[in-house]
Amino acid sequence: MLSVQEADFDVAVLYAQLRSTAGNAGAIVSFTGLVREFYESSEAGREPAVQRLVLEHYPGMTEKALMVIVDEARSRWDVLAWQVIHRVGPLEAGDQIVHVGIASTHRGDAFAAAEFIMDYLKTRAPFWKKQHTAAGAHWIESRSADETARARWEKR
Amino acid sequence: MLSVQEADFDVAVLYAQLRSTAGNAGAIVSFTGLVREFYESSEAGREPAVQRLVLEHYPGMTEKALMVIVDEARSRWDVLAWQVIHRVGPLEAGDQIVHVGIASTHRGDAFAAAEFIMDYLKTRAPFWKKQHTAAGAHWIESRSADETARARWEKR
Amino acid sequence: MLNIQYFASLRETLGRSSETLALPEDGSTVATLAAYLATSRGGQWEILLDATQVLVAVNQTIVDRSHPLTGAEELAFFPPMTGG
Amino acid sequence: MLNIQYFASLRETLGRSSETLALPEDGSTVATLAAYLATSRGGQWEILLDATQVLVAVNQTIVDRSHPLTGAEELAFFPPMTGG
Repeated sequence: MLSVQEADFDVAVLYAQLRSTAGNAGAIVSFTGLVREFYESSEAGREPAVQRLVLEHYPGMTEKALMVIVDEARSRWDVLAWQVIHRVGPLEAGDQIVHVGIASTHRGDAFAAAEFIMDYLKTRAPFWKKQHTAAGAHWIESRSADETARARWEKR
Repeated sequence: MLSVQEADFDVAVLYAQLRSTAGNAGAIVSFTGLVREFYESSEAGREPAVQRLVLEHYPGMTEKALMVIVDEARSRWDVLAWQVIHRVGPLEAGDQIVHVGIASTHRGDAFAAAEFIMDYLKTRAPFWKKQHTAAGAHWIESRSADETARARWEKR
Repeated sequence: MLNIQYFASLRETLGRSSETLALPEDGSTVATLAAYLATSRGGQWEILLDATQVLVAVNQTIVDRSHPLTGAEELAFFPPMTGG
Repeated sequence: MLNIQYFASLRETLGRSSETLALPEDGSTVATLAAYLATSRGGQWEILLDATQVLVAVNQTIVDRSHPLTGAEELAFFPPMTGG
């Protein structure tokens, strides 16, 4: 189940849905990303507190890019059921921003598929964050750590 | 939060607690283990359907062993809040058996800490499963895959 | 015609969110189209030449700069993604 | 006195869940205690000699067979764990 939406999501409902559709799963892994109050800058230490975050995306391509990522995860690991939810629009500190839920026969597959989807989503799905603080607004820059995290999944 | 209990647990309540105590977390990873209907045997393919599973443990040592595992995870990764729940006593197919919840600043730490705790819990915490089927009762044998999963976390 | 979209910081830098454009004569690949836009418009448009700062999708799939164009594509230029 | 506990399949194999025992003369380590129990009782008790099938905890911490005993420990023998 894939959704790009402005509305918040309910992790309890998502877990119940995943469990009920997962058949004979032995493992359910869920990841939820939250908006952090502070963003670290590699140069200047802590930046001003985030008052608002606005998430922009590329409608049409977003869903397509996420499906490519999910399909790759399903081809690599045993995935009995899956969920990817990503919010767009205005968000505040503490808000839920993204959710990935995976049900699998074994735990190793569930962990790997969930982390793989998150690492690719961060660097391969067309989302951009703009941060609004007391000191003004600016676009968040991509982190090289995210690209490093993604690159380790590349097949040699 | 550590609990070894006969009662079922509510993942929705656990997630809400973790989120509210996690401070400025950016990532929440949760793992839930479920009782599978079938257990694979390395020799004989599928075994008879599980009608009931009974989980035995070593009271006193169980909590101690789990705390050692959690403390090691906290020393290796950034863990803002954590939960480990393991059920004992009689369980049926589809029942929830174990839950690990981790809140961290970044997703890599949350995934690693949760998977580390599960891999050690499987092989280093004193729980044993007895399976009751139409064909009789027998103790589940440890899987070498679980020991392999644990061993990869060993520091070289 | 090419349907071109610009996203996020790039949209703000260029002051444009989309445009429709006939494929220029020397625009047979993404690289030559980007070079055409950068040199014909100059100024901020030269950022399009920076392949690490500006990614490109053709028909909603990320492609290399060597990707060929026929002139009937949906094209998008945008900075590295920061979702999740 | 040693307070010894047996768990899971081992408890069923040996037909015993716990016992209290004075440290035998040659029981200065887990290995020598296990050897004492195996040889003095024989039969199913010889399984205690198999260090891959039978793990040992002293005072609720898993130890190697070389772990020393003073005779005042809580000892436990059990098969490899299968929780989670």
